[in-house]
Amino acid sequence: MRKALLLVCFLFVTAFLLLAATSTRPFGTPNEAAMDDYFIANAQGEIAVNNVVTAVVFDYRGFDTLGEATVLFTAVISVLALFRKRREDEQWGGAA
Amino acid sequence: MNVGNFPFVIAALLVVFGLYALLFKRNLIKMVIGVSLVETGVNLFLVMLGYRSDGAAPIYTYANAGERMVLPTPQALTLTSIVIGLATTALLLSFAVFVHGHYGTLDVRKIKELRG
Amino acid sequence: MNTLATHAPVLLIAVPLLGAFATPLVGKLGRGARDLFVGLIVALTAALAGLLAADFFAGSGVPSIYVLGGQGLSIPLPSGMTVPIRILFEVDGMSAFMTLITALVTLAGAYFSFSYWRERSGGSMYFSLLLLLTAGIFGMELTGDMFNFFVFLEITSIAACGLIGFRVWLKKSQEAGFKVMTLYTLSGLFVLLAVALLYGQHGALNMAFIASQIGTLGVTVVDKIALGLLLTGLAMKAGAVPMHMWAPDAYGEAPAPTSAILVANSQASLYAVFRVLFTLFGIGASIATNGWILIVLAVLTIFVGVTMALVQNDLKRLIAYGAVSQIGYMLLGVGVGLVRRASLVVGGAALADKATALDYGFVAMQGGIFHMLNDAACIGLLFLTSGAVIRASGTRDLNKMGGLAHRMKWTTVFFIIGAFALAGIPPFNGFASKFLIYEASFKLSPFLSVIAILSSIMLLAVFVKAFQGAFLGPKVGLAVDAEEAPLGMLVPMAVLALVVIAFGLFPGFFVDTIVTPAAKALWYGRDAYIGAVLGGG
Amino acid sequence: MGGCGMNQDGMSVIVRTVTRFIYGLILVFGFYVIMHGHLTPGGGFQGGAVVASAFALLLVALGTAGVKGHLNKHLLQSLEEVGALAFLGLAFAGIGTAFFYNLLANTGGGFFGVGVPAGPNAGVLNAGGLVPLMNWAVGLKVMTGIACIVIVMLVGARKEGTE
Repeated sequence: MRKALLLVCFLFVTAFLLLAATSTRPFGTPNEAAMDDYFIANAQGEIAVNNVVTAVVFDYRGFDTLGEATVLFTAVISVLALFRKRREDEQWGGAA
Repeated sequence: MNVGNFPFVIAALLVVFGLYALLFKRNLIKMVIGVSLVETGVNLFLVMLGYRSDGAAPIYTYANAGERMVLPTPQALTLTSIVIGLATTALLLSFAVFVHGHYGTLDVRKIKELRG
Repeated sequence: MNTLATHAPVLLIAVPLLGAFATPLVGKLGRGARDLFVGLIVALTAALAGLLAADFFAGSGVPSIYVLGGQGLSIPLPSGMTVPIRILFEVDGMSAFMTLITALVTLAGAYFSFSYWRERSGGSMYFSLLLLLTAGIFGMELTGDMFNFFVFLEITSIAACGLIGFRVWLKKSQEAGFKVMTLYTLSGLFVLLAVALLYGQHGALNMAFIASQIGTLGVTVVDKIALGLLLTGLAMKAGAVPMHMWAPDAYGEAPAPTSAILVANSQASLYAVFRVLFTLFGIGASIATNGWILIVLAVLTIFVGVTMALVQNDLKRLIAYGAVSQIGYMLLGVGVGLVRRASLVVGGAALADKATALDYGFVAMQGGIFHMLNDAACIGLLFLTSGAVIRASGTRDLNKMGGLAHRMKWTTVFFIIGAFALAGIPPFNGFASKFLIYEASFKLSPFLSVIAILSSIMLLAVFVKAFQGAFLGPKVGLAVDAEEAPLGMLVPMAVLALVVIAFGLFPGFFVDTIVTPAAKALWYGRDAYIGAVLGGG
Repeated sequence: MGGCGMNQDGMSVIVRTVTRFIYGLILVFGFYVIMHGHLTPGGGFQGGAVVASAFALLLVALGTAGVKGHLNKHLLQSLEEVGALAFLGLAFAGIGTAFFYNLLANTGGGFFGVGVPAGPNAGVLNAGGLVPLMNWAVGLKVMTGIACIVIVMLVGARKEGTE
């Protein structure tokens, strides 16, 4: 029963994704590139870097990069927290 | 060369394979592999959206004068989402280690204290 | 115009981030220094949220923009461009309202944690993750950029899972951590795929720009698929019923103060659902369908949440199912509003008239949105009391506790206040918002109203059972010499209890000052939201 | 099994010798990728990952015992936090105008303020304002962060995973 339900969900999502892939515009022909053309045209003048991707990563969309660094920081802290040295009363099956 | 939507379909299939592993595999590590596959598929889709036919990498150090360049934004977004994927996978694997420590198994059928 | 209030949106995220990055370093100086530092950061964050909300609600109600890295603060578009090229924050009534909720819950949860986590290891990392979670929630609520939203969604996901699995010695917490992380990641990837589709279609990531494109070009197939993926992913993260299986595990296994903040996290996802439905896709005939989808999800969520709460013996899991059911009430209110809004004339002026005449659709929206605030306060209060109860009795099993009322008088009072508010008993805040929802949903369909009222009554039964099990009867086990929770825990509980009572006693005042602007921002604020970024109407 | 014992004692002499030789090269390449992030493909994240892979190689080849004195978990964690704070601080630097405002770019010479000619060119290292500095902050953060995860999981998984 549970498996059948999962299978239905799976097939539904599969159909959905294939529909998405086929109804997107054809590969290699962006619909609208005004924002990206602006980056390509102005990265050198505004930010003085040759690598446009770096200009986007660290300047135009720098806040995303801060978020991304934060995600990595969160993961490191989480992993360190899981493997931390615990107190005596915190061993397997300790108090709630 | 005109390839239509074929590359997007490949990315969608990658997502579908990942979902299959996630939904129907019983081993925690295989489920993590499934999550990673979904991530890879989405990242591939994202970076392919930025391609412009006959475009060069958007880096002026190597470019030829007047060359067409591919869109830079999807590359930046994909970089972000790859790092996020790395973080997620690291945390998922850590949880798998501890689940194995507690239950002595990685089989989801035997790990079911949280039901109802 | 370069004041603190101007920079408040970004400081609201940067200050907790600064705290999170520095907490492990400050923690090396000792526990006192770390607690002082975290306390200062949390207080500063709450003050900034208050400042932001006060600035907005006292102002003209026009959405304000903050451009990250821009030359000036008010020019998102370089000359001759139609697309905003930088990430920007957009604060409208709904965003300001949500930051208030988050600030309230974080304030209570973080200060409660100082006492709660005193005898545990890894305190610095615990507080660091707590601040990261807060920063992520604020980011989700303030950002006006689709991809930036996804990044903050992932920050909350990972920080939340780190906190859920923090007590590694508990078997269940690790299982819950894995399960929740998998589902959070999946929901995040659905959102990312939707963002990618929207980017491929419109070549931009700014919400206002995409909304205006959808308005002018019509809703294409790709847009509809993106909408489906966004709704699935965000409803999953919010814990609406077909995708709710992670929610009781997450709320139940996380440390008690964190559970309260996780509720705020779910509400931020809910906010995103509303933002997508009202602002991004707020036009066309299909919004009635979306409204009915929300209503179906709502009814399922209310019903399943309450019935599952009935059979629980674990105190935190019981409250967790209560929290799941409350998500349904918010969905119900806003869903009814959405259906009604679709049937009205689609156009800013007509909708504004209906808002001033208090059409039942608008009342439903007010109820649903007000309930977010009320739910955060009373569920937060219940989770905090459960933390105090579990700490005193050493168990979470209701069958193994009892008689705590003899020694823990204040905690008992706070639990009663929280439970009554959650079940919608008149003097408390839950009644104020639920009454609006009952009244308005009755006009759409009496059936909805009946389900909502019956579920509230069942919820009361659930909490009477829990109260009787934990607080009444003979003293059992550790309860024999249980002590009242320390002052550090009682004060945050008291603050939330006061909020619950204040909202219950003066609902009119709060509805007028903060809820109505938030409801208006969704109800007919779409054009203003787009206009603030792109200029013009 | 030899495979299981490797994170105590490391691998064979051949692998260790090659590792000692190649380790420095990987480090240099990683730092190059970070430093030239605004000129060539790469940047802080990519270069940081390359450097972290050198640390991972050291761990696998020499074993946890072999790197005990070289890679200190607490030092790495502190450095990661310093990197994150530096990045946030650089973002705060432009708050006079707006958060993340690049106040050093195109100031005309001096500290990363040189402008670049339009169109394809060989690249100016002393340009880009805050971008190269952010590359370094992120690079520091990523290399120490990933190294931290690798060390902790390698040592911790044996201890916690089988209890």
